[in-house]
Amino acid sequence: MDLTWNADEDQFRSEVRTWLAENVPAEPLPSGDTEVGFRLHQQWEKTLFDSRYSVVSWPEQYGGRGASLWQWLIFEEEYYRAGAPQRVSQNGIFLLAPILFEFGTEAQKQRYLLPMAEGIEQWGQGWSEPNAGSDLAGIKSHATKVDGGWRVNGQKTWTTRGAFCTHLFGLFRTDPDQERHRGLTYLMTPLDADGVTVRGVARLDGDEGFAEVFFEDAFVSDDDVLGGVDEGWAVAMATTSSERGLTLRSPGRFVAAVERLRGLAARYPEAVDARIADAITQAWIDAQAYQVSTLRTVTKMLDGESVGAESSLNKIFWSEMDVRIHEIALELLGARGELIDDSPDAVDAGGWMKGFQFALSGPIYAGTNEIQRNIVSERVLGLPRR
Amino acid sequence: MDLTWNADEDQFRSEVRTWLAENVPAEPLPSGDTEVGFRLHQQWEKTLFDSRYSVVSWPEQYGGRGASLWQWLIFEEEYYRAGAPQRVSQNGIFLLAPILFEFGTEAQKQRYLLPMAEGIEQWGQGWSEPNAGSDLAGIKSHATKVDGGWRVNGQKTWTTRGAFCTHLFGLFRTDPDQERHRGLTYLMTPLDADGVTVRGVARLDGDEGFAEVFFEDAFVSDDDVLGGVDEGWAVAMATTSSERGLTLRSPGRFVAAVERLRGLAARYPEAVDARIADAITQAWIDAQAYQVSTLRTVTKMLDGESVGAESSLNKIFWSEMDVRIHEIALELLGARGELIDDSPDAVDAGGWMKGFQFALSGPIYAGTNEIQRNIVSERVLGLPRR
Amino acid sequence: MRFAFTEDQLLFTSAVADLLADKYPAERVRAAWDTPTEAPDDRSVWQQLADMGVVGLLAPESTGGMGLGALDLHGLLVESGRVAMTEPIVETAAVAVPVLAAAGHSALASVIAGEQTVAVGFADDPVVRVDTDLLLLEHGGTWYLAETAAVTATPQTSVDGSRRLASIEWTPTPGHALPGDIAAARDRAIVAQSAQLVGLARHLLDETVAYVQVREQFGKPVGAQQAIKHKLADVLLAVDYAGPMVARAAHSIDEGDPDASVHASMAKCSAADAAKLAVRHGLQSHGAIAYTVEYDLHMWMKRVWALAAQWGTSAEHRDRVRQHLGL
Amino acid sequence: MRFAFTEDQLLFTSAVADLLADKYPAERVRAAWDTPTEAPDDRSVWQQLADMGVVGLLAPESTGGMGLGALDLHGLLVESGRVAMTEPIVETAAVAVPVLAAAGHSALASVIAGEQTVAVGFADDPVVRVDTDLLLLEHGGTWYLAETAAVTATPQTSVDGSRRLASIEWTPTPGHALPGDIAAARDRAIVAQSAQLVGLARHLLDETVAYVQVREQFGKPVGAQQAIKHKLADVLLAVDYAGPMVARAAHSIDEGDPDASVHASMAKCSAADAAKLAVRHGLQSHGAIAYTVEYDLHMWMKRVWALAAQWGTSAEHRDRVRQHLGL
Repeated sequence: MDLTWNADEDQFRSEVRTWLAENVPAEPLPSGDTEVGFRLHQQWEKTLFDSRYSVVSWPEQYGGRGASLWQWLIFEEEYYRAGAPQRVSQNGIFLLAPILFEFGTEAQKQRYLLPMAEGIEQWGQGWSEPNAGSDLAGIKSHATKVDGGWRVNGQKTWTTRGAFCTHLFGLFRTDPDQERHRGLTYLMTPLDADGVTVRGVARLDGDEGFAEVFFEDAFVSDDDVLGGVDEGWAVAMATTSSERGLTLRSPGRFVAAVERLRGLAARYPEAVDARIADAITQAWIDAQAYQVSTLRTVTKMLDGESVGAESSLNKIFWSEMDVRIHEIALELLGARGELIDDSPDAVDAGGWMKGFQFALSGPIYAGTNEIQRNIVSERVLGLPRR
Repeated sequence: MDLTWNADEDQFRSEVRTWLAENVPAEPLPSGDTEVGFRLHQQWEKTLFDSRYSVVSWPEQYGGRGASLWQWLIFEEEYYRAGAPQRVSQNGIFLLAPILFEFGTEAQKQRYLLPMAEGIEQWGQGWSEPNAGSDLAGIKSHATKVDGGWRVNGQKTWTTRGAFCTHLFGLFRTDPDQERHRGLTYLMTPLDADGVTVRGVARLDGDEGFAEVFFEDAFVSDDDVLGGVDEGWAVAMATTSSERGLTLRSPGRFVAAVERLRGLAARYPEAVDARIADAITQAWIDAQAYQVSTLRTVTKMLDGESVGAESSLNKIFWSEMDVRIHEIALELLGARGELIDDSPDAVDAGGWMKGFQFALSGPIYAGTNEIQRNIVSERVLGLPRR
Repeated sequence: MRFAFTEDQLLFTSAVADLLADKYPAERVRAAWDTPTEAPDDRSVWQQLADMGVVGLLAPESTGGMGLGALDLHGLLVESGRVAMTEPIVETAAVAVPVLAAAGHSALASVIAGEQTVAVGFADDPVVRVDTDLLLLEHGGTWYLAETAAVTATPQTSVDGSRRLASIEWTPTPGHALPGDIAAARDRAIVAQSAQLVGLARHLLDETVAYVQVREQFGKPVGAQQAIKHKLADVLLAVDYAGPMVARAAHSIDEGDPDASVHASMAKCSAADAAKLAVRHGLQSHGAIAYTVEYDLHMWMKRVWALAAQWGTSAEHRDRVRQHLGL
Repeated sequence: MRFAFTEDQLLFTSAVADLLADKYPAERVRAAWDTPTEAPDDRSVWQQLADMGVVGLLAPESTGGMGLGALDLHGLLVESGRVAMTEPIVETAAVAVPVLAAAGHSALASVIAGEQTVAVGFADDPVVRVDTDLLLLEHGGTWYLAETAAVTATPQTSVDGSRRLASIEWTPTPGHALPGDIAAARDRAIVAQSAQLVGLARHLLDETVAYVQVREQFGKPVGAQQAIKHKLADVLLAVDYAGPMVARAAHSIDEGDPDASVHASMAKCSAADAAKLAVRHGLQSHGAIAYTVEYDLHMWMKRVWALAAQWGTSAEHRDRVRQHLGL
């Protein structure tokens, strides 16, 4: 066991910290899930890219630095510590890119990775459908083989920031005779293609970034099939494992959130009774536990061990911790907590209520926590499926 | 709404309180789930009976006072407030007797109720079997028709205080061709009959009162069939509804437990921080909620409405409240909490740890709380069974 | 001893429920969100409630009211919560009307008649609803009545966009002072707010049950999943035990029970906690659809978040009970 | 940066696990319950652990120990918890041995050799284990070593009947005083106890999983019920996140990390809470059978209840962290 950073890592942290201190906008950007905020965030992605901080762990040829997983963790810690903007590119860089690296053709990598790293092309996730939420196998959108590609029909929904994205990746049924998990293919498609209609749907927290995407005889080229035809399930499972696991929610995010909570408590000491102090302490312990556990997980990954179903444990842990952190803040704020946005009396511009609402999506998206607990109990503990 | 007691009820309460003050043993009796304690509790049941306090709500001819449900609630409140002994007769008087009143023949009532009220005949519950716990329909013990009665074979288990009881009631399969809920018959049998063997099993909390009961060609008379042959399921459901609902766990019990907890906090103020004070407050609120809710339930019953599946809500509420009350006490006691029995340094003779262990059986017996939540969601909320 | 509503109470509640089922669909709540700068101008429902006697229910008959009590109002407030009624029924009917009546104030008649509404504010919390005609404002332990248009209001935005809030500046003048028991008014508000929260929770539970009965995943209704069943059973448990606590507190207010304040606090934390649980499990059981503003449920959820913290959070009320217990 | 055990650590842990799997069946724990007046007389397992170097692991090699650290001991203690080992390995190996070694005390050799065991007590808590040969007792900030037979002991009964407790009376004499850092010893104890709790929790989870896989109700294994699955997933979650916290705290002790005490406190509350959850859900998932003393599980459950409150409860440790955070 060695829980120290080496000189290179310290140096990397120092560079990142300095760069962030100089570049993170002094005023928080408007939410990236609004039209105006999205464009500002896209500019921020470009700023990151220009200093090769948008995808530090990618190979240099695609705009990265070939950073180690440890350096990535350090980058994330510093990024959240600095209160830097949300990553509107995250669906692309954290969910699609690992799949492209693993399953993509050389041509696909050449075509898609750099514009993604630069933030020019923004990717939406096309998993859910009106009748397929956590149950991805219930997907009904279908693609029929035509010359040189596929004709796609159907509807995707709950596509985060879909209203502002340029592209979409997701699963489509290519063999209707096969049941559930079979006969699905992973496709990538531009959203401005003929036959594709995007309809924005406003979210709970007031942001309009959700979208429904309708396909009516839209054409997708054979070049945009990711992985094998009818083999989309395995490809998708690799994605959801990333989403549930390490990459989407780095410990730095929650460590930073708890630090903000401590700061809130320090600013409103009269609102901090012993119960709230105890709750904040437990939240801090939880964030520490998540951080320490991540060190273990990264070590395992570097040792070549697979993480697999354990990523479901991660997803349950961080998503429920995130809800608790925000619940504590709202408890502390009391009646002030309902004030949001431009309210003169809103604390932190209503960010805690906004963050609470966002946190509530954590136990739902990327497979509900009920599904994750099924996965943990069946695949890790070995309990019977039925 | 009228939340006052009338003069008769006040008078009744005053009589009960006076009688208890004069008669409740100054020193707590040893646990009624031990051999020696059971005999002392049986004597206490006789003391109660002699003053017509053992079964206040029964008709006078069976040793009761014909007390109203309100008076019964008052009696229970005073009984627990006085710290009076546990009711070792409870399986008979609270579970079997309501069934005898509803389904019993005149001869059965004449035969069984008075010795039960007097505490001379003690009844064990014969529900669970090695492969039928919360799933009563899985019962395998069977009774075959013979001249004048039934020949019984099989095994019952987890019979509380079964090692000291004189009789047992329970379900036996009388028509092996019928599946699950059908073909069961409710039988009553003395435990000293030929072919009946009782084996004591010590419980978690150290008391030896659990028993396994083995039947090998034991004879049960036709006179001891309660309700119709093959109709035992409906009869049993009436029993478990009593057990889950009102009669077994009166609010007075939990109000008294929270008051003891307040007393503990008052004796150890240095161990009471703000969190524990808050937790005790919540427990007190819960006990109040249970009490107020019971007033509503009793009013409904007196209005002739059925309580039904809602009794499952009661069972969940009181059993989980009881665990919390004891968890708080043990939290307060810290390292002292592990000391029990005759330990010179044990607080309240280790009663909180003992009570905690007993409380943990609450979410298990009379149908686990998982089953109760199924019942609530399916029968009250109307969610689909599968 | 009898814990049940009277036939009159049940009939009145049922009449109000019928009216609201008819006249207060979710679109009406949505409309209140969509006109963010002024109060909803359709007062017909409020007028009908006033005509039925709901608004003046707590005022003596001699002043044009119904001379009834908090327990009579209880069921009506639960129904107002069930439909997420936006109008200030708690503030006007449960708080202001008895204050105006006790003070013999001339505004009472028009308030009871449904012509004017009243919001309530305290000096230690400058944020009040301003989508009313009048403001009943506490200052230094005394009530003052002001016209809303006459105070300097700085708009504040609530997560619950259907209620217009503002921080206000005003100068109390003796001419606007009203005699009245602040603490008693606060207890009435707490219990009334609790009743609304019970109604909000019931609606959230009912809607969630209805949704999971039909929404299918993995080849069966979501509501057949034991994890969902047990979550919703827990919501029912919380709501089912909170309801009687609130009714009891209303009764204690009517009876002048010396513990009425403690009962009110228990009512509030029970109802607020039940409602928050109904939101949490309701959202989780729905999944992503409840995360959109096109789906109506969000208006109920946000109302719960806002109201659960009004008139004292659960923690504050538990603390009041703690003090009563001497802990 | 590397968060993993070394091959040596894993091999040593595996060797101890093998020994205990062979020599420490549940019957051995039961035997400790069944001889309530004296310590278990079969010291062969203890002797073998001593022979392997486990007992003297933290003593310098120059004194006959292995010169290893808290992290090397960690895995062995987890295994001792998994089998609910009754012997005072935490007190002897993790607490007393380094104190005796640092003090150059003559008893060290026989303790390392497995000939004598040591329990530990503090002046502010007169109840200590007395099923040992020696007692390391704190008084006024100084350690004293006494022979157990030489103190006046009043037996106390624990819910965990396998450990013999007593309140003791004794007079500290300068001749028995030992130099030594009390706070550091306490941190070692806290982390060692946490490791045992992790082991206890893992065993409870493993046994419960095994039981619900075969126990059938309603025509299918109990473990196929989603409510049971999710309870056990929650136990795994708690144990899986507690384990690294305990290992990290052991590492911090070895490294002399200035935050070692805070890490120890976090380890203890995480491990104790995980173990208590494993008891609660383990018992509930088993049902009535785990409520009997014929079934072995109760010995693990009671050990958890006892040890979770030793060396500070979760609340006390969270409070230590709270102070560190300046909250």
